[in-house]
Amino acid sequence: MRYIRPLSMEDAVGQLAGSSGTAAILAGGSDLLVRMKGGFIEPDLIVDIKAIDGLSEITETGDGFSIGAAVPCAVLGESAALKKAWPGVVEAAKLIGSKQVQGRCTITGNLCNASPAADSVPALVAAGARASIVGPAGRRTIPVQGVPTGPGKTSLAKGEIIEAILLDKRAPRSGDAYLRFIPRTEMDIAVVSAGVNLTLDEHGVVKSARVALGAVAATVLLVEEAAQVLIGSRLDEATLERLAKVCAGACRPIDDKRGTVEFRRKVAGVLAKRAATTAYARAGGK
Amino acid sequence: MNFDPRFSGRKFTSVGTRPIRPDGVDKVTGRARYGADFNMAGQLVGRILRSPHAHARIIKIDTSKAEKLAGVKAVITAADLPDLTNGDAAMYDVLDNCMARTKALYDGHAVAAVAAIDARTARQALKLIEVEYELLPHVTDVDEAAKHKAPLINDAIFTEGLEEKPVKPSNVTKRSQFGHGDVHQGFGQADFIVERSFKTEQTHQGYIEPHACVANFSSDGTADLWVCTQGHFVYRQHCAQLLGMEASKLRVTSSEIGGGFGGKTHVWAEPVALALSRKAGRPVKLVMTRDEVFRASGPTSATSIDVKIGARKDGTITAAEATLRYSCGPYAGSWAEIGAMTAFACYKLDNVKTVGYEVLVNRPKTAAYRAPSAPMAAFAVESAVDELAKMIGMDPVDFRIKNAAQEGTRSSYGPVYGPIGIGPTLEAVKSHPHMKAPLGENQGRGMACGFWFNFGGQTCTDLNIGMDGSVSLAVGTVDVGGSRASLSLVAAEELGIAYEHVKAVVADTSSLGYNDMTDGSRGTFSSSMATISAARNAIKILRERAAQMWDIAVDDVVWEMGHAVAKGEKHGNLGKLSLKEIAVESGKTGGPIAGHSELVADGAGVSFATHICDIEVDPETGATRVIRYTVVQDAGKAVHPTYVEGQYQGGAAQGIGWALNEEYIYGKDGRLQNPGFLDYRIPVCSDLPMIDTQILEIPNPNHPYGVRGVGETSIVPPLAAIANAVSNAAGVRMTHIPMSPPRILAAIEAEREWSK
Amino acid sequence: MVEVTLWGSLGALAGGNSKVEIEAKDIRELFRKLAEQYPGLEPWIDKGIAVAIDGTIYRDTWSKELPQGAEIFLLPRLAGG
Amino acid sequence: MAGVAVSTTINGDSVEFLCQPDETLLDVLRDRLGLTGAKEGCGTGDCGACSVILDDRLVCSCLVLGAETEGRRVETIEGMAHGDTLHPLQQKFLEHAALQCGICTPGFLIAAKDLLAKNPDPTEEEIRFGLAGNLCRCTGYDKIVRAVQDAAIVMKGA
Repeated sequence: MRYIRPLSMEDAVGQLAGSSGTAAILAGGSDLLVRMKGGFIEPDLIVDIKAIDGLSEITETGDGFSIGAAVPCAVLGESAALKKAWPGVVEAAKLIGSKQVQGRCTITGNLCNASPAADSVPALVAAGARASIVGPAGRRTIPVQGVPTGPGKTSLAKGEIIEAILLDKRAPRSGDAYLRFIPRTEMDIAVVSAGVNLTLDEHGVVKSARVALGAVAATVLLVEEAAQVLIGSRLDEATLERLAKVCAGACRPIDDKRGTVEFRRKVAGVLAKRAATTAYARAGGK
Repeated sequence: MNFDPRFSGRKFTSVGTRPIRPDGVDKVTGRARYGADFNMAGQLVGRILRSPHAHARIIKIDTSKAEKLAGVKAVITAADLPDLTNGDAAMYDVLDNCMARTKALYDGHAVAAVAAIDARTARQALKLIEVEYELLPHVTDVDEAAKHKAPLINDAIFTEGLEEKPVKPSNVTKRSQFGHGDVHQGFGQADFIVERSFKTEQTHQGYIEPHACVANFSSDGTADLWVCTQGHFVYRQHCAQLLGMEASKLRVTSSEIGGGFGGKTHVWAEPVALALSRKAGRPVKLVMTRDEVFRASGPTSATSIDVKIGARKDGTITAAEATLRYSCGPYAGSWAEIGAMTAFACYKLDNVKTVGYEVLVNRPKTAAYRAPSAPMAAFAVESAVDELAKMIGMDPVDFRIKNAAQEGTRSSYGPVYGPIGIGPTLEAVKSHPHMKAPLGENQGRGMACGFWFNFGGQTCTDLNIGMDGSVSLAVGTVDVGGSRASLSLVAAEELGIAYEHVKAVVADTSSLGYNDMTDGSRGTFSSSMATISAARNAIKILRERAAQMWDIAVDDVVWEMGHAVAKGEKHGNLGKLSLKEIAVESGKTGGPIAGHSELVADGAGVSFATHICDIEVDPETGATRVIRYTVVQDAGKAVHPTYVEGQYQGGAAQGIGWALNEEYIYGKDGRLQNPGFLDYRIPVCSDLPMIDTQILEIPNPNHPYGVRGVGETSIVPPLAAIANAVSNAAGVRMTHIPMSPPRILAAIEAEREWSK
Repeated sequence: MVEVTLWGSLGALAGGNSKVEIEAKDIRELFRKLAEQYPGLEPWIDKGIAVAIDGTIYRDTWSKELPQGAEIFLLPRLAGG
Repeated sequence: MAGVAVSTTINGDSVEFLCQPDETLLDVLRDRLGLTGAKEGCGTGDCGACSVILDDRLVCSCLVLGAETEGRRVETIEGMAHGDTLHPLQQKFLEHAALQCGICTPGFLIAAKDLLAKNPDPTEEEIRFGLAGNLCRCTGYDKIVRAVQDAAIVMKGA
């Protein structure tokens, strides 16, 4: 087993691409070290990407935000500009783990861990976030929902590293929100979750919408039909009820130690309703 | 025994104050040494291989590859431990649980162990051990296991306690029955009857410190064991017996203990560590992982309980009956028996009958968990009591007050009560501001009572007075939550000196006589009795020395407020001699001054508590929030009130976790699905409100200071109190613990469907 | 002569009697005579039985005297947490 | 497997150690450096008993590799008191009996120190959520929260 800390993306990609055996990327380590402890993974190479230039920064550009792959979630909460533009994404990121984990975990890691219950992913999917990927074949950018392909599986090729998560510049009258259900007040994995991202027109009518659900299928679900329910509405009671129904219907959940099929369906609808209400208010809707 | 343990009604100087504990600074600076904080030169790392199967015959274990791995110093299986097949059945079970002999009986059951130079090598070695299993059908549910067709876990077990010896073996190991009167007749007199069935899931004590020990077996046949335990003397006896050695050759030192709550009253890996050390000829450190703690230490029982209670219109209970099925893991236990004894202990009943069934299941061996078995029985009974009160149209507190047991009542488990605290706790609750506080939307209030026996038992202490007048107190009951402070207060009180001059330590097994474990809420009760006795013995010597110093008759010397005082007119000019003044001269007046005590602390007074809680339920998700919580409990006499409050609060918090979220979840494959703190959800700081406490002091007549045990009772009422609150908030009776959000939401939805 | 009450399960082993009369002055003698008169009880006594005398529970004190007219109750020995 | 040589600062002192690439900071502290104040309650970041501060961020040392601490600053419970003067939090934990068994105490103290450094005047709710990553099974948290509240008052006055 080797531990390396490359200083450049090129070096990191080269080391990963050239490695034999199992290689693991280490940023926050809050998933990797747990899997190592449990004996689920015994990497031959650990590539610590935190020393790579620029990966530990949030940059605001004319197009929006670029969140480096090694930025701990706690730092997202400390960025006033990001919090103002994408409060739903930030609140989702801030829900991952404890204060202790917040200082380490990253949204990129959360995405690449490919858990159907990952907290930040529904919010990122709802936000239309993209992943900037660097690999032996160069750089490519894909929507974040293209990264996880199933529990614990991603579309990343050997040698590929996500360098940053990209969020668009915010259109006026936009708001997003994320809610999850956990049995305790902290420290749990989402039993079911919902992210909603809305933009309103001048009259407070929903112009565009994205609704994503977590922990109700093998990957996070982007529910197009739910977005259609919201578009053109002012989120009246009937719309919200329809939203809940559509979301409950879109779920393909399982029974497990965290919840039942019936519970997840029902609560997915409730959370979508509540998240939509918050997002609407954040967008300035009344 | 000259010692008079009767309550004397004295006025206290030290007892009842709240000084800082003697082990405090070490614990806030990280210097205190717990089970895993001790190391020895040349120490090896021990690791245990565990069965992934719920029930399997062990056909063959091949350890040869592991033994050949460089760095492996010892590999053991059950073959390296004594065969107790034809010996003491109870000890056979203890050993079989430490290392499976013929069958793996649960997911996590130990089958082999290694000692190696480091953790990595030990882990690799475990992978090289080949175990051939023959899989057997398993059963993990208590009700399923009790059925006739269930897979048999031990075909040599025939139900005990039946009138006729059964012809077929069964997973039901024992039937026990308690009660008096005629319940059939009693129900005939009832105007209202509530009859319900309840279930509770298995929970774990959840101590934050995993089991840890360092074993050092010497080639001369002696051994040392450093271990986190609630009872090092008991561990010594068990380990010595299981390894075939004399108890006095094994010295056990109890480390600081990072929580036990009953879970550290049984040996788990310690005999294995000793056996590894013996085989390797080097010290072995064995620390369980959290996963191992959940899978292979001792959680509490899962239960299934039927309750029937009847009452007249005026609110008098006429009959009460319960059938209680408790899982005990794969080995016989007495858990349902305790449940059956405690179930109706709070009430004055003319007609009562409880029947308990112990049920084997393919889960880890059940161990004690804080007032073991009582919380589940209380959940069922107190839920039914609440429902009955509602049916009659009486306030739940008034209904309980009307039926509460009192001095002279025949308890449901048999004996007649002396002075007890159930009535006073209920009266205190009735007048508590919490009961009158307004409730918000979707909020409900619940209350419930609880009972626990409390134990005494074998106890031994040494009290040594140094030549500077300071006092060392050596006790043999492990300090799990501040008892060294309490016992120092007691020594100071009895001697009449300041708390600061007493230092209490927990002595190892070679330095003090045998002590029972710190269990059954006995630590402070028993050791304070022994400390008082030891102090009185020391005072006798102090008086003799003072008499010598004054050259008068010892009968003329009395002990008052930390001083020897000469009584009688002819000694009028002698003044007083302080403990320190006598101690300084002790070298010349006969040598060291000490008081010793060995006794059986009998007469532990029973304990009662009543809890109130407010819960908010989200009707759309089943989420719960604990809004307010109040504990009222009788302490007899609170020696160190802050630590008494701590026991009340801690027990309540554990009960809240049990009531709402904690449970062992098994898959169809018989494997534990949630062996970690992520999905075994104990309450976190943000889950709880402040937990208010009210200490009542109804003196125990059988203790010089009136002390009763306080540690356990606080976990008994919460399950029921919360169930009553949730039921009031959600408008539907909850009968399955934990009341996790999916269960609450399902109950609410079912109620909505039903009322359509 | 003292009257001793047995708990439910124990009564079955003492010929179905829930109360038995025993001539005993202390706990030790009580156990000895119980075992003599009701051999079915012996294994239970060996495993450990507690004796409640007028409501106070004794576990290990053989020498404890049984006062005339006292209420004597046998109980199982318990585990605690 | 080659060992990794690491130079780091622990409680203000320069420390050098050799560790395995997969060895956690917690194991390094406990097994190599003899700093056993941080405890392993779970090894998976769920209990907080191993909390330390790494470059001003509260972390679980079981979720940090020893190798990662190269050139960084680690603060552990062993560095919390100044000589024989306890930190106000330590003093208040003693006065309020905010510990029973004490196994979680080092983690709580470190987490509370980090909390008060970032928020000197927290509400009860902020304290409760701020300490949610630290499990205590003995106290029900009541006295812990009160000790932190009291320490915050003392520290503001200082």
